Amino acid sequence: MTAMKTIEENLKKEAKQLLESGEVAVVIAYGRGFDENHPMPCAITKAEESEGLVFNEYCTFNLARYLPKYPPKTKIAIAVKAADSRAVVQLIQEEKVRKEDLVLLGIPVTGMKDQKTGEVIDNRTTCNLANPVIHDILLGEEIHGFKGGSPYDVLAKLEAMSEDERWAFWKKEFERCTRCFACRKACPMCYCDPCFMDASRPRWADKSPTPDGHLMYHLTRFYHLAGRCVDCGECSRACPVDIPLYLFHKKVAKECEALFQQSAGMKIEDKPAMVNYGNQDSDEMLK
Amino acid sequence: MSTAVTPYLEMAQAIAEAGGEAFRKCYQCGTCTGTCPWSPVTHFNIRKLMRLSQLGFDGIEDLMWGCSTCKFCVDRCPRGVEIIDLVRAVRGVYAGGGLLPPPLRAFVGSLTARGNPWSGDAPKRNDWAQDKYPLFAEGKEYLYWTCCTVCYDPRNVLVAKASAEILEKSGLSWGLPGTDAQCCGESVRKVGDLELFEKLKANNLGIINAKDAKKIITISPHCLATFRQEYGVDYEVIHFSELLAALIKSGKLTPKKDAGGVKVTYHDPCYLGRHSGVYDAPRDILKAIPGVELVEMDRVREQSMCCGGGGGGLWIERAKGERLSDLRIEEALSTGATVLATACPYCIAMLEDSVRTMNAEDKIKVKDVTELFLESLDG
Amino acid sequence: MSRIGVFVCHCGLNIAKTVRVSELAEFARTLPDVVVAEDYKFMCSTPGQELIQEDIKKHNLDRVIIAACSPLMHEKTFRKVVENAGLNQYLLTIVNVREQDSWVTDSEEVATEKAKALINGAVYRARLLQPLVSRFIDVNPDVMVVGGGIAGIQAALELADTGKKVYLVERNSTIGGHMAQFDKTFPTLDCSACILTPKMDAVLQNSNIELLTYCEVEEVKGFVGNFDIKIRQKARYVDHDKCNGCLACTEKCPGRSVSEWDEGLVRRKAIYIPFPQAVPQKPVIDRESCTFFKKGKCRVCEKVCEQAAIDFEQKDTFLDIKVGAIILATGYDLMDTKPLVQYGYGKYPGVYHALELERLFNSAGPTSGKVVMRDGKTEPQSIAILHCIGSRDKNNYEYCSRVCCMYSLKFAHLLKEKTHGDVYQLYIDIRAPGKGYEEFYNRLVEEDVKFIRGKAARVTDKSDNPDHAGKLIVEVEDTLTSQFVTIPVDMVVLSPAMKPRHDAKDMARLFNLSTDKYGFFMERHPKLAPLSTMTDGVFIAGACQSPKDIPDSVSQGTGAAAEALTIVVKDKMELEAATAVVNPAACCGCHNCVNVCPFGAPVFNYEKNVSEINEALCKGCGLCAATCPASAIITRHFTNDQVMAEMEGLMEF
Amino acid sequence: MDFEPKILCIACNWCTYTGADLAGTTRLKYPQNVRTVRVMCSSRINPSFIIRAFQLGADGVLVGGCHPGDCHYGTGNLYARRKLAVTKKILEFAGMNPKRFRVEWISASEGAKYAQVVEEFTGDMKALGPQTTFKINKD
Repeated sequence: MTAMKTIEENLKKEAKQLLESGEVAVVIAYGRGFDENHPMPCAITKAEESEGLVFNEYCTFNLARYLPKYPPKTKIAIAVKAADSRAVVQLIQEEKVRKEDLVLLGIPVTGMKDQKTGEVIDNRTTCNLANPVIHDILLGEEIHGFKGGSPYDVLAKLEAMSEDERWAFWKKEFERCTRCFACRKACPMCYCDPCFMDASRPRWADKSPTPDGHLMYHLTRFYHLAGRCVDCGECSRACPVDIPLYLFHKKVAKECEALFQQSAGMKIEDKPAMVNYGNQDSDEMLK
Repeated sequence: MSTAVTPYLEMAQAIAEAGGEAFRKCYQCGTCTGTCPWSPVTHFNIRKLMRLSQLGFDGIEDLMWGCSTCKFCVDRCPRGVEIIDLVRAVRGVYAGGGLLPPPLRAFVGSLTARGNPWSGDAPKRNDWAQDKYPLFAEGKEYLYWTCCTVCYDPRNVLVAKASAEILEKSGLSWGLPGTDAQCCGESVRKVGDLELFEKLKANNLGIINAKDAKKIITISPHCLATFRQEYGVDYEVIHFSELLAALIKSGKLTPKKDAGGVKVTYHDPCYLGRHSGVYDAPRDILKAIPGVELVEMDRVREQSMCCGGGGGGLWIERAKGERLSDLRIEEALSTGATVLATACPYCIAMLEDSVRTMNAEDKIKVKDVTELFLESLDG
Repeated sequence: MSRIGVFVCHCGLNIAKTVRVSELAEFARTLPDVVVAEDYKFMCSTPGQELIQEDIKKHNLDRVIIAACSPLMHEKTFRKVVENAGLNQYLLTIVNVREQDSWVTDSEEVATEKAKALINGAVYRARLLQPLVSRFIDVNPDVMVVGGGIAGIQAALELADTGKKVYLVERNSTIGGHMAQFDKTFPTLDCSACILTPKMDAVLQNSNIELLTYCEVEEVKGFVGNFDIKIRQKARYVDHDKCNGCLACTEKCPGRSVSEWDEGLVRRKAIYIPFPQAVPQKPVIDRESCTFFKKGKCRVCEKVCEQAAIDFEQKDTFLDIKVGAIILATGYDLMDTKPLVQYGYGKYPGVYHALELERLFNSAGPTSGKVVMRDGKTEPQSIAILHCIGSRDKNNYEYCSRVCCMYSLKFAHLLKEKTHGDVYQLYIDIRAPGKGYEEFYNRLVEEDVKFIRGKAARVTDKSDNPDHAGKLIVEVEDTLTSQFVTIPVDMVVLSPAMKPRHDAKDMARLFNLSTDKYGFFMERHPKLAPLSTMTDGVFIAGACQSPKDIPDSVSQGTGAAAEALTIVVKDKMELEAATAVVNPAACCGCHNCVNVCPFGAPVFNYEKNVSEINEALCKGCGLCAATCPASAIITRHFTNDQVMAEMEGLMEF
Repeated sequence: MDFEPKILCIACNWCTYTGADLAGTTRLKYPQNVRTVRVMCSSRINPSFIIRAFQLGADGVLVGGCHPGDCHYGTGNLYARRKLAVTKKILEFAGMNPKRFRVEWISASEGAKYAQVVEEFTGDMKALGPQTTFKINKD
């Protein structure tokens, strides 16, 4: 794996060049936060700002979530790790951005650390890929031989439970929810504004943080991310009360892959699975 | 006395339950009978058999042994009826009542007692090999599944020898099954004795699994089709001709000796062609032999004519004029060929027999493609 | 606060026998917002209707609930009732207490309790209902007919006769279609040309018809009442405005190509009209066979044309038209029988397909109507006609092609008339279910045609029998005697399957139609809407829907004209009121609705970055609303609120 | 007293609702635990409806639509099939017994099938007992 420092240098160099040449109007990457261990997402528009860019093991944020916020056709360069790149691919499938407007600065990397805990992120909570699935420029060498195991192994315990046990598990987890919405804010695929949960008509659930409302919010959100979740794990890391949302997202992703033979954010040519149907679809899936 | 008949629906139901339910789809257009190679020479009428079965009428017994399961009618049937399944079913239903014709009794008896249809002693199964060839053992790549016919039938033993010799020269890692190998059961299945078939299958699968064979070569297309379609396990089965064609293509074996401008015509065995979809490999072998001119008969490939040996036909004696193999020899002769090549032990037995009874030994020779190939390799 | 009236129908004893109707009305009165509840013997009767209307006025009701039979039965009736009382018809809710309650249980207790739950659900739903107003759009009065065969010609003429403007688009250089290739028509043996050419001419003469030959539809936009069509006029290299149809050019032209019209039996010139009665009577140049286009020299046609109509520089041009309705009558292709090697078509010259024989019969055909073999002189002494070639056949086309039996009988008759040969029919079943068809079959039986019941298995030129030398041998089982038969003949005629046009799928995509599993256009309903499609305003006629004979194609052409007229006869068209609408403030721009809509109603507005629904195309299914993650789409009359409120009401009891 | 489950059926207008009417017209008898909401197409069903139905206390939810390929709107139920399949997986993983959610294609001519499905489903729900997983406790 290329050293983080080298990646950072390459990032600065490429950003500068892209902005200088006018190829892009914005570079979305990471900048300094309040200290070394807390870098922040950062967007720069001037070549000279590129010196302020940062890349280290704490640069976990999935930057793809900022892409839909720019006006259509803005030329953007964006730094993407593996899951970030999947999010970009998914956004392209959903026509939120166009590939031709983007320059993807691919970062092959493993061993990122959680800003909250300072520990290496358990790769069972993420999609467990090392290389971006798509890139225009690579900021480090592709990683070969990285073995992560199946991203879904972590589900085994929950899957083995009885329904009642699972309900007890989730009930306890969801009870802690404060409806702070950090999960949807961190999510690169949650770009609805307003979110269904904020709507007054229809009112899907209580606005006050009741358990029934939590259930409606989370289950519906899991559904909305079906076939779209790129398994970056941002929601769970963002959650202030540590609800393991990634487990549910992973389960839905696993089922979608089995049902529709398609993984989220892997191929630009794919049509999002939930707005599609296939000749191989059968009633078996309803069993 | 009334000549009226009444539908015997219990019989129709019994046939359906024995696996012949496909007859319900039949709309009696006659394509099958029109296509059937037996139609010009016998009174066997497959459509009528289907009709009688639909309503359980009398007369099924008189018709049911006529079919040689060549599959021509199945491929042509506009309703997609699996006609061979019906034939199998009626034979199963009736033969269960002890109605086997006498020649088939000997064949089934031998299969029951000795595990091969040729009344051969099981321990002598590999005698033809004279200990020259290896037995299969775990770790070897190919298990060469010799058909009972090439092991016991004197004419076909030559094919066994030729094919084994080719394998030796190919340098492949291969071996023969032991003398516990038995008939694949194809014919007895078509004769309707499913119980015996399952017994043979269990025995053979036991051998294959015990030795952990992953790639099997068959010399008989009947074994090929049965292993592929009826044994239902996940090992690779190929016909000898497919292997040989591949060896030639990859340059592992190169025929050198010139055959001297001999005209050869090729007869597609039903179980290699229509049943298994292999048409080109044997032709590729023939074309690779220097000095062989391949001339085609009128009815070849998908339209090929049956030799009459399938579905138990090999053991049924037929009167002169009722033998498909005679017609086939005539057709071969009309091409001017002096060699009739084929790739199936049953076809060889049937065609060789016709050449003898037609006194045509001077005009045409029946050979397996492996024999022809080996001759060119020996040069 | 709503003011709800609940009306419980006894339906004689149909409901009242199992549901305690007065108890139900009593119950309804206890529900919040219900100001009146009544029960009556027959709500759908005049007194019943008056009772509802009086209560609406008396109690100033703003919602009406009627507990009666299924809404599929009388919703329309009751909508009129409330509308006539001054209430918007969408403020009515029907509660199904008959088909899904009183009729499906014997227990009074159970039926009454269920009815209460259903009424409670309806009250919850009714509170949230919104008045909906149907909107009207202008309708373009013109119609486009695609395909100038007999079905299309018929449709165009019928429409033109009502005074409507019709664009008749045909991709060949002449109209007429397959029917123009035939000599006689079954069962009457009318001369095909004699009945068709006057119609073709009428098309040309009718000032309401704009005939667009050598044209193809390139693009279809818009929706029922307002289609925008782009049409490609393929280059003819002859200026038809100048050309006077003298055809001097066609005489001198040295270029040759096989005549498509004569099924390849003869050759035609490079500048040509397909057949003498072609409409229009003006030639086109076939680029592929034109000497000038191939070799850069020639231009003989140009030299002989006194009108200076030849224009080698001509390019494809495009034409934009607007129409209110579309009729597709694009016809069929005949199956290629070459792959059926057992019949030897293409291998033995003596094997013909049906359209080839049609041309041999035709006095304007390659042999001037003489039935002779391909050598141009030998008359066949024996002919076998083989039915069901590729039809009723799982290996090819499973369906019955429907016309082959009859035209094969016609062939037999004409062969008897024009040759001295023996004629055999090899058939599975003779299907003669039309008017006069069975009689025609009987006539043919008496004309000494040999019928053999069995499907031909094989045609060969090999036989042991020296008497059969030079003949084609047809092998077949005569299933009636169970005998295998070989028939030596000179000529074999195949009656192949009629199949969808090779480009039917492209056409379907162009017009947003679905196709059946074979590729024929799908009708909206096989019995009740055979000429309509799932796309409003697009109708189908003739063999593009399924194999058809001339009488059926003509009937469908007329029918489709009437269908199209129901749209273009009106200046304005009412749109479905219960459509979906996007709340632009909530739209997240995910394109889901655009991706899923079967009707193409949602369109993404890239300027505003939101979806918009074209209500003229929306059918109100609600798929988009359920697919919208932001709940930005409102399916009127089935809003999220309304559905969930009803659920809540139902689950309370 | 025997437990009488509450079953919510969401039926498409063109097939299943019409099929349910046919069951009535032919006077078939089946358990009346089912309360039906009519929507125009099974594709109208928002997965949140299902969650909501369980929160409202439904012991079982039955969705009925046209057979795939026969959708009145062409392809609606093909999307619905995917939606509802994923919904079912989500319910199951959240701890809802998947038997409580059933999707059936019932055509307008299948009155008998409608009656049979309702009978079967009602029996299943009786056996499972009351649904307390998602049900909102109003007290």
